[in-house]
Amino acid sequence: MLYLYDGALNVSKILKDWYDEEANSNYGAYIPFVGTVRSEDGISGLSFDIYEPILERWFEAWQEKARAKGAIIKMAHSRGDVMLHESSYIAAVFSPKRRVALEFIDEFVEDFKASAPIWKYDLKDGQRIYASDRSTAIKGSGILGVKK
Amino acid sequence: MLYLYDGALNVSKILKDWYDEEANSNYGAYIPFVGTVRSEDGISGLSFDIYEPILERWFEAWQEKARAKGAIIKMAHSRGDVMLHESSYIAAVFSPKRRVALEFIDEFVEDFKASAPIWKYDLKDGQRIYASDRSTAIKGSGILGVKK
Amino acid sequence: MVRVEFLGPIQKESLEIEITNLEQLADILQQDKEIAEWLENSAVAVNDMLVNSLDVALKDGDKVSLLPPVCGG
Amino acid sequence: MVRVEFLGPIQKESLEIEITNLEQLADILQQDKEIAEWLENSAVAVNDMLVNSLDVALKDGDKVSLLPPVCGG
Repeated sequence: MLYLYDGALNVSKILKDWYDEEANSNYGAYIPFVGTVRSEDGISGLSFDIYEPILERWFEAWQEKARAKGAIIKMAHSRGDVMLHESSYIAAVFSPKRRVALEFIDEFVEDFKASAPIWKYDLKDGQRIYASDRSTAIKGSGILGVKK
Repeated sequence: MLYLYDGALNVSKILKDWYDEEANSNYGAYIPFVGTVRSEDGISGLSFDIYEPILERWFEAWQEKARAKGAIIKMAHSRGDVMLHESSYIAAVFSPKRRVALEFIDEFVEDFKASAPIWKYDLKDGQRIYASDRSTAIKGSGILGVKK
Repeated sequence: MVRVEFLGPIQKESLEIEITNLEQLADILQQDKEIAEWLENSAVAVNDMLVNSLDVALKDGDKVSLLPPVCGG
Repeated sequence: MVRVEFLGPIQKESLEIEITNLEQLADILQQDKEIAEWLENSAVAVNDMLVNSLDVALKDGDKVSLLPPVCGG
Protein backbone atom coordinates (compact mmCIF):
# COMPACT_ATOMS: atom_id res chain seq x y z
CA MET A 1 0.00 0.00 0.00
CA LEU A 2 2.93 2.25 -0.89
CA TYR A 3 2.53 3.77 -4.33
CA LEU A 4 5.24 5.70 -6.18
CA TYR A 5 4.45 7.71 -9.29
CA ASP A 6 6.53 9.60 -11.83
CA GLY A 7 5.51 13.26 -11.55
CA ALA A 8 2.49 14.82 -9.85
CA LEU A 9 -0.16 12.74 -8.12
CA ASN A 10 -3.73 12.48 -9.38
CA VAL A 11 -5.07 13.35 -5.94
CA SER A 12 -8.80 12.97 -6.53
CA LYS A 13 -8.37 9.59 -8.19
CA ILE A 14 -6.09 8.29 -5.43
CA LEU A 15 -8.39 9.52 -2.65
CA LYS A 16 -11.36 7.90 -4.43
CA ASP A 17 -9.55 4.62 -5.13
CA TRP A 18 -8.43 4.28 -1.52
CA TYR A 19 -11.91 5.11 -0.19
CA ASP A 20 -13.48 2.58 -2.58
CA GLU A 21 -10.91 -0.12 -1.72
CA GLU A 22 -11.86 0.07 1.96
CA ALA A 23 -15.58 0.68 1.43
CA ASN A 24 -16.52 -2.59 3.09
CA SER A 25 -13.67 -2.93 5.59
CA ASN A 26 -15.75 -1.37 8.38
CA TYR A 27 -13.37 1.45 9.19
CA GLY A 28 -15.10 4.41 10.80
CA ALA A 29 -12.40 7.00 10.09
CA TYR A 30 -10.40 7.78 6.94
CA ILE A 31 -7.88 10.64 7.20
CA PRO A 32 -5.76 11.49 4.18
CA PHE A 33 -2.99 14.07 4.35
CA VAL A 34 -2.29 15.72 0.98
CA GLY A 35 0.92 17.68 0.42
CA THR A 36 0.94 20.25 -2.38
CA VAL A 37 3.81 22.30 -3.84
CA ARG A 38 3.56 25.91 -2.66
CA SER A 39 4.74 28.93 -4.56
CA GLU A 40 7.57 30.42 -2.51
CA ASP A 41 11.10 31.74 -3.05
CA GLY A 42 10.55 31.94 -6.80
CA ILE A 43 10.55 28.18 -7.41
CA SER A 44 8.73 26.71 -10.38
CA GLY A 45 8.38 23.35 -8.70
CA LEU A 46 10.07 20.64 -6.67
CA SER A 47 11.79 17.44 -7.64
CA PHE A 48 12.29 14.25 -5.64
CA ASP A 49 14.71 11.34 -5.47
CA ILE A 50 13.55 8.25 -3.59
CA TYR A 51 15.56 5.31 -2.33
CA GLU A 52 12.94 2.62 -2.50
CA PRO A 53 14.42 -0.33 -0.58
CA ILE A 54 14.71 1.63 2.65
CA LEU A 55 11.47 3.50 2.08
CA GLU A 56 9.68 0.17 1.81
CA ARG A 57 11.18 -1.13 5.06
CA TRP A 58 10.34 2.09 6.85
CA PHE A 59 6.78 1.96 5.53
CA GLU A 60 6.35 -1.69 6.43
CA ALA A 61 7.39 -0.98 10.02
CA TRP A 62 4.68 1.70 10.23
CA GLN A 63 2.13 -0.64 8.67
CA GLU A 64 2.90 -3.12 11.46
CA LYS A 65 2.39 -0.44 14.11
CA ALA A 66 -0.91 0.50 12.50
CA ARG A 67 -2.09 -3.09 12.22
CA ALA A 68 -1.46 -3.58 15.93
CA LYS A 69 -4.11 -0.92 16.54
CA GLY A 70 -6.54 -2.25 13.93
CA ALA A 71 -5.63 0.49 11.47
CA ILE A 72 -3.98 0.61 8.04
CA ILE A 73 -1.85 3.20 6.29
CA LYS A 74 -1.62 3.99 2.59
CA MET A 75 0.91 6.30 1.04
CA ALA A 76 1.63 7.76 -2.39
CA HIS A 77 4.64 9.87 -3.38
CA SER A 78 6.01 11.42 -6.53
CA ARG A 79 9.38 10.76 -8.14
CA GLY A 80 10.95 13.47 -10.27
CA ASP A 81 9.40 16.84 -10.97
CA VAL A 82 6.19 18.24 -9.48
CA MET A 83 5.20 21.75 -10.44
CA LEU A 84 3.55 24.56 -8.43
CA HIS A 85 0.12 23.72 -7.00
CA GLU A 86 0.50 20.08 -7.94
CA SER A 87 0.64 17.46 -5.20
CA SER A 88 3.55 15.15 -4.44
CA TYR A 89 2.48 13.30 -1.29
CA ILE A 90 -0.56 11.59 0.16
CA ALA A 91 -0.62 9.57 3.36
CA ALA A 92 -3.84 8.14 4.71
CA VAL A 93 -4.91 6.26 7.81
CA PHE A 94 -8.03 4.12 8.08
CA SER A 95 -9.10 2.95 11.51
CA PRO A 96 -12.21 1.74 13.29
CA LYS A 97 -12.27 4.76 15.63
CA ARG A 98 -11.28 8.36 15.20
CA ARG A 99 -8.66 8.78 17.98
CA VAL A 100 -6.33 6.15 16.55
CA ALA A 101 -6.57 7.68 13.08
CA LEU A 102 -6.03 11.25 14.31
CA GLU A 103 -2.97 10.25 16.31
CA PHE A 104 -1.49 8.00 13.61
CA ILE A 105 -1.76 10.51 10.80
CA ASP A 106 0.14 13.09 12.86
CA GLU A 107 2.86 10.70 14.02
CA PHE A 108 3.20 9.10 10.61
CA VAL A 109 3.53 12.38 8.71
CA GLU A 110 6.09 13.73 11.20
CA ASP A 111 8.18 10.57 11.11
CA PHE A 112 7.89 10.55 7.32
CA LYS A 113 9.40 14.03 7.23
CA ALA A 114 12.23 13.03 9.57
CA SER A 115 13.01 9.54 8.31
CA ALA A 116 11.74 8.63 4.85
CA PRO A 117 14.66 8.34 2.38
CA ILE A 118 13.42 10.98 -0.03
CA TRP A 119 15.42 14.00 -1.18
CA LYS A 120 13.87 17.26 -2.27
CA TYR A 121 15.20 19.74 -4.81
CA ASP A 122 13.95 23.20 -5.73
CA LEU A 123 13.39 23.78 -9.44
CA LYS A 124 14.54 27.34 -9.92
CA ASP A 125 16.00 29.21 -12.90
CA GLY A 126 16.35 25.95 -14.80
CA GLN A 127 18.37 24.32 -12.02
CA ARG A 128 17.66 21.45 -9.61
CA ILE A 129 18.94 22.61 -6.21
CA TYR A 130 19.06 20.33 -3.15
CA ALA A 131 16.78 21.74 -0.41
CA SER A 132 19.43 21.38 2.26
CA ASP A 133 17.98 24.04 4.57
CA ARG A 134 14.65 22.18 4.84
CA SER A 135 16.17 18.71 5.13
CA THR A 136 16.58 16.66 8.29
CA ALA A 137 19.42 14.30 9.11
CA ILE A 138 18.04 10.81 9.71
CA LYS A 139 18.32 9.68 13.33
CA GLY A 140 21.69 8.06 13.91
CA SER A 141 23.41 10.10 11.19
CA GLY A 142 27.06 11.07 11.39
CA ILE A 143 28.72 7.84 12.51
CA LEU A 144 31.10 7.85 9.54
CA GLY A 145 32.19 11.42 10.31
CA VAL A 146 33.47 10.79 13.85
CA LYS A 147 37.21 11.38 13.93
CA LYS A 148 39.31 8.95 15.92
CA MET B 1 -18.06 26.27 3.62
CA LEU B 2 -20.51 24.21 5.68
CA TYR B 3 -22.48 21.83 3.51
CA LEU B 4 -25.47 19.79 4.71
CA TYR B 5 -26.89 16.97 2.62
CA ASP B 6 -29.94 14.74 2.91
CA GLY B 7 -28.63 11.18 3.30
CA ALA B 8 -25.13 9.80 2.69
CA LEU B 9 -22.29 11.95 1.42
CA ASN B 10 -20.71 11.48 -1.99
CA VAL B 11 -17.25 11.38 -0.45
CA SER B 12 -15.12 11.20 -3.58
CA LYS B 13 -16.95 14.06 -5.22
CA ILE B 14 -16.73 16.27 -2.12
CA LEU B 15 -13.03 15.55 -1.61
CA LYS B 16 -12.39 16.31 -5.28
CA ASP B 17 -14.50 19.49 -5.32
CA TRP B 18 -12.75 20.87 -2.23
CA TYR B 19 -9.30 20.02 -3.61
CA ASP B 20 -10.16 21.67 -6.94
CA GLU B 21 -11.64 24.75 -5.24
CA GLU B 22 -8.36 25.42 -3.43
CA ALA B 23 -6.07 24.30 -6.27
CA ASN B 24 -4.61 27.78 -6.67
CA SER B 25 -4.87 29.03 -3.08
CA ASN B 26 -1.27 28.04 -2.34
CA TYR B 27 -2.06 25.78 0.61
CA GLY B 28 0.61 23.18 1.21
CA ALA B 29 -1.49 20.81 3.31
CA TYR B 30 -5.04 19.46 2.86
CA ILE B 31 -6.30 17.07 5.52
CA PRO B 32 -9.82 15.70 5.26
CA PHE B 33 -11.36 13.56 7.98
CA VAL B 34 -14.05 11.19 6.68
CA GLY B 35 -16.48 9.52 9.08
CA THR B 36 -18.19 6.34 7.92
CA VAL B 37 -20.99 4.30 9.51
CA ARG B 38 -19.58 1.11 11.03
CA SER B 39 -21.42 -2.14 11.38
CA GLU B 40 -21.81 -2.74 15.12
CA ASP B 41 -24.50 -3.75 17.59
CA GLY B 42 -26.74 -4.99 14.78
CA ILE B 43 -27.59 -1.54 13.43
CA SER B 44 -28.59 -1.08 9.80
CA GLY B 45 -27.50 2.55 9.81
CA LEU B 46 -27.55 5.85 11.65
CA SER B 47 -29.79 8.86 11.40
CA PHE B 48 -29.08 12.50 12.24
CA ASP B 49 -30.98 15.60 13.33
CA ILE B 50 -29.18 18.92 12.94
CA TYR B 51 -30.02 22.28 14.45
CA GLU B 52 -28.61 24.54 11.80
CA PRO B 53 -28.61 28.03 13.34
CA ILE B 54 -26.30 27.02 16.19
CA LEU B 55 -24.24 24.71 13.99
CA GLU B 56 -23.55 27.64 11.71
CA ARG B 57 -22.44 29.89 14.58
CA TRP B 58 -20.22 27.17 15.98
CA PHE B 59 -18.69 26.56 12.56
CA GLU B 60 -18.15 30.26 11.91
CA ALA B 61 -16.26 30.61 15.21
CA TRP B 62 -13.92 27.80 14.12
CA GLN B 63 -13.50 29.36 10.70
CA GLU B 64 -12.34 32.55 12.44
CA LYS B 65 -9.82 30.60 14.51
CA ALA B 66 -8.53 28.91 11.36
CA ARG B 67 -8.30 32.17 9.42
CA ALA B 68 -6.18 33.66 12.20
CA LYS B 69 -3.59 30.97 11.40
CA GLY B 70 -3.89 31.31 7.63
CA ALA B 71 -5.97 28.14 7.35
CA ILE B 72 -9.53 27.33 6.27
CA ILE B 73 -11.98 24.62 7.29
CA LYS B 74 -14.66 22.94 5.21
CA MET B 75 -17.28 20.60 6.56
CA ALA B 76 -20.04 18.40 5.19
CA HIS B 77 -22.61 16.44 7.20
CA SER B 78 -25.63 14.29 6.48
CA ARG B 79 -29.18 14.89 7.63
CA GLY B 80 -31.51 11.90 8.06
CA ASP B 81 -30.55 8.31 7.35
CA VAL B 82 -27.10 7.02 6.42
CA MET B 83 -26.70 3.29 6.00
CA LEU B 84 -23.81 0.92 6.87
CA HIS B 85 -20.49 1.72 5.18
CA GLU B 86 -21.83 5.02 3.90
CA SER B 87 -20.27 8.25 5.14
CA SER B 88 -22.02 10.99 7.11
CA TYR B 89 -19.26 13.45 7.94
CA ILE B 90 -16.29 15.13 6.29
CA ALA B 91 -14.21 17.88 7.86
CA ALA B 92 -11.14 19.27 6.11
CA VAL B 93 -8.42 21.75 6.92
CA PHE B 94 -6.28 23.53 4.34
CA SER B 95 -3.24 25.42 5.55
CA PRO B 96 0.06 26.69 4.21
CA LYS B 97 2.09 24.38 6.47
CA ARG B 98 1.48 20.93 7.83
CA ARG B 99 1.66 21.52 11.62
CA VAL B 100 -1.27 23.94 11.65
CA ALA B 101 -3.38 21.54 9.58
CA LEU B 102 -2.50 18.49 11.69
CA GLU B 103 -3.34 20.31 14.92
CA PHE B 104 -6.51 21.93 13.61
CA ILE B 105 -8.04 18.76 12.20
CA ASP B 106 -7.64 17.03 15.56
CA GLU B 107 -8.99 19.92 17.64
CA PHE B 108 -11.80 20.62 15.20
CA VAL B 109 -13.04 17.01 15.03
CA GLU B 110 -12.91 16.64 18.83
CA ASP B 111 -14.79 19.88 19.44
CA PHE B 112 -17.26 18.89 16.73
CA LYS B 113 -17.99 15.69 18.64
CA ALA B 114 -18.44 17.56 21.91
CA SER B 115 -20.25 20.68 20.74
CA ALA B 116 -21.91 20.53 17.33
CA PRO B 117 -25.73 20.49 17.69
CA ILE B 118 -26.28 17.20 15.90
CA TRP B 119 -28.16 14.23 17.34
CA LYS B 120 -27.48 10.65 16.36
CA TYR B 121 -29.94 7.75 16.26
CA ASP B 122 -29.34 4.06 15.66
CA LEU B 123 -31.49 2.49 12.97
CA LYS B 124 -32.25 -0.92 14.37
CA ASP B 125 -35.15 -3.33 13.92
CA GLY B 126 -37.12 -0.66 12.08
CA GLN B 127 -36.74 1.85 14.93
CA ARG B 128 -34.85 5.13 15.27
CA ILE B 129 -33.23 5.05 18.72
CA TYR B 130 -31.39 8.04 20.22
CA ALA B 131 -27.71 7.13 20.78
CA SER B 132 -27.73 8.47 24.32
CA ASP B 133 -24.78 6.35 25.50
CA ARG B 134 -22.45 7.84 22.85
CA SER B 135 -23.71 11.41 23.22
CA THR B 136 -21.98 14.23 25.08
CA ALA B 137 -23.66 17.02 27.03
CA ILE B 138 -22.64 20.37 25.53
CA LYS B 139 -20.39 22.42 27.83
CA GLY B 140 -22.52 24.50 30.18
CA SER B 141 -25.44 22.03 30.13
CA GLY B 142 -27.72 21.54 33.09
CA ILE B 143 -28.46 25.11 34.18
CA LEU B 144 -32.22 24.60 33.91
CA GLY B 145 -32.04 21.49 36.11
CA VAL B 146 -30.50 23.13 39.17
CA LYS B 147 -33.00 22.99 42.04
CA LYS B 148 -33.34 26.07 44.20
CA MET C 1 -44.56 35.54 24.77
CA VAL C 2 -41.34 33.51 24.72
CA ARG C 3 -41.08 30.44 22.51
CA VAL C 4 -39.39 27.38 24.03
CA GLU C 5 -38.15 24.71 21.63
CA PHE C 6 -36.97 21.19 22.43
CA LEU C 7 -34.38 19.92 19.99
CA GLY C 8 -33.22 16.52 18.78
CA PRO C 9 -34.52 13.55 20.72
CA ILE C 10 -36.64 15.49 23.25
CA GLN C 11 -40.15 14.48 22.26
CA LYS C 12 -42.04 17.58 23.18
CA GLU C 13 -43.88 20.24 21.22
CA SER C 14 -42.72 23.82 21.49
CA LEU C 15 -44.24 26.03 24.17
CA GLU C 16 -45.30 29.68 24.04
CA ILE C 17 -45.12 31.08 27.55
CA GLU C 18 -45.16 34.39 29.41
CA ILE C 19 -41.82 34.58 31.22
CA THR C 20 -39.25 37.31 31.66
CA ASN C 21 -36.17 35.29 32.61
CA LEU C 22 -34.65 31.81 32.58
CA GLU C 23 -35.20 31.31 36.31
CA GLN C 24 -38.93 31.27 35.65
CA LEU C 25 -38.44 28.79 32.83
CA ALA C 26 -36.44 26.50 35.14
CA ASP C 27 -39.29 26.56 37.67
CA ILE C 28 -41.84 25.66 35.01
CA LEU C 29 -39.83 22.91 33.31
CA GLN C 30 -38.80 21.27 36.58
CA GLN C 31 -42.51 20.58 37.17
CA ASP C 32 -42.90 18.94 33.77
CA LYS C 33 -42.37 15.20 34.13
CA GLU C 34 -41.91 14.73 30.38
CA ILE C 35 -38.77 16.77 30.24
CA ALA C 36 -37.46 16.96 33.80
CA GLU C 37 -34.99 14.16 33.02
CA TRP C 38 -33.50 16.16 30.13
CA LEU C 39 -32.81 19.32 32.13
CA GLU C 40 -29.62 18.13 33.82
CA ASN C 41 -27.76 17.40 30.62
CA SER C 42 -29.28 19.85 28.17
CA ALA C 43 -27.64 23.07 27.08
CA VAL C 44 -29.69 26.25 26.72
CA ALA C 45 -29.64 28.78 23.91
CA VAL C 46 -31.42 32.14 23.81
CA ASN C 47 -32.03 33.33 20.26
CA ASP C 48 -29.56 30.69 19.06
CA MET C 49 -26.74 31.81 21.35
CA LEU C 50 -25.69 29.31 24.02
CA VAL C 51 -25.89 30.68 27.57
CA ASN C 52 -24.04 29.48 30.66
CA SER C 53 -26.17 31.05 33.36
CA LEU C 54 -29.81 31.53 34.28
CA ASP C 55 -29.16 35.22 34.79
CA VAL C 56 -30.61 36.14 31.40
CA ALA C 57 -33.60 38.45 30.87
CA LEU C 58 -36.14 37.44 28.24
CA LYS C 59 -38.41 39.70 26.24
CA ASP C 60 -41.42 39.19 24.00
CA GLY C 61 -40.45 37.28 20.84
CA ASP C 62 -37.35 35.64 22.29
CA LYS C 63 -36.66 31.99 21.55
CA VAL C 64 -35.18 29.57 24.08
CA SER C 65 -33.85 26.22 22.84
CA LEU C 66 -32.95 23.12 24.84
CA LEU C 67 -30.11 21.07 23.36
CA PRO C 68 -29.72 17.55 24.77
CA PRO C 69 -26.38 15.64 24.51
CA VAL C 70 -24.97 15.63 20.99
CA CYS C 71 -23.16 13.13 18.82
CA GLY C 72 -22.39 14.25 15.29
CA GLY C 73 -20.15 12.49 12.83
CA MET D 1 34.46 -6.34 -2.37
CA VAL D 2 31.96 -4.06 -0.66
CA ARG D 3 29.88 -1.67 -2.72
CA VAL D 4 29.42 1.86 -1.31
CA GLU D 5 26.57 3.95 -2.71
CA PHE D 6 25.94 7.65 -2.24
CA LEU D 7 22.26 8.53 -2.34
CA GLY D 8 20.23 11.61 -3.21
CA PRO D 9 22.21 14.82 -3.62
CA ILE D 10 25.66 13.37 -2.94
CA GLN D 11 27.32 13.71 -6.33
CA LYS D 12 29.64 10.76 -6.26
CA GLU D 13 29.81 7.50 -8.15
CA SER D 14 29.58 4.24 -6.25
CA LEU D 15 32.78 2.66 -4.98
CA GLU D 16 33.83 -1.00 -4.88
CA ILE D 17 36.36 -1.42 -2.08
CA GLU D 18 38.05 -4.13 -0.03
CA ILE D 19 37.01 -3.48 3.57
CA THR D 20 35.81 -5.71 6.39
CA ASN D 21 34.10 -3.20 8.65
CA LEU D 22 32.65 0.31 8.83
CA GLU D 23 35.61 1.69 10.77
CA GLN D 24 37.74 1.16 7.69
CA LEU D 25 35.14 2.86 5.52
CA ALA D 26 35.12 5.88 7.87
CA ASP D 27 38.91 6.16 7.54
CA ILE D 28 38.72 6.06 3.76
CA LEU D 29 35.82 8.47 3.35
CA GLN D 30 37.21 11.01 5.81
CA GLN D 31 40.17 11.41 3.41
CA ASP D 32 37.86 12.07 0.46
CA LYS D 33 37.31 15.81 0.11
CA GLU D 34 34.31 15.35 -2.17
CA ILE D 35 32.22 13.68 0.49
CA ALA D 36 33.85 14.56 3.81
CA GLU D 37 31.30 17.33 4.32
CA TRP D 38 28.40 14.83 3.99
CA LEU D 39 29.67 12.40 6.60
CA GLU D 40 28.51 14.33 9.67
CA ASN D 41 24.87 14.39 8.67
CA SER D 42 24.46 11.26 6.62
CA ALA D 43 22.91 8.05 7.88
CA VAL D 44 24.42 4.70 7.00
CA ALA D 45 22.68 1.55 5.84
CA VAL D 46 24.22 -1.88 5.39
CA ASN D 47 22.27 -4.03 2.92
CA ASP D 48 19.41 -1.51 3.20
CA MET D 49 19.18 -1.69 7.00
CA LEU D 50 20.05 1.50 8.85
CA VAL D 51 22.83 1.08 11.40
CA ASN D 52 23.61 3.23 14.44
CA SER D 53 27.18 2.18 15.13
CA LEU D 54 30.43 1.56 13.27
CA ASP D 55 30.73 -1.77 15.02
CA VAL D 56 29.45 -3.69 12.01
CA ALA D 57 31.42 -6.36 10.13
CA LEU D 58 31.23 -6.36 6.34
CA LYS D 59 31.65 -9.28 4.00
CA ASP D 60 32.13 -9.71 0.29
CA GLY D 61 29.03 -8.59 -1.61
CA ASP D 62 27.67 -6.28 1.11
CA LYS D 63 26.28 -2.92 0.17
CA VAL D 64 26.77 0.23 2.25
CA SER D 65 24.60 3.28 1.50
CA LEU D 66 25.03 6.86 2.67
CA LEU D 67 21.78 8.77 3.17
CA PRO D 68 22.12 12.55 3.47
CA PRO D 69 19.41 14.69 5.17
CA VAL D 70 15.92 13.94 3.85
CA CYS D 71 12.84 15.98 3.04
CA GLY D 72 9.94 14.07 1.57
CA GLY D 73 6.45 15.39 1.08
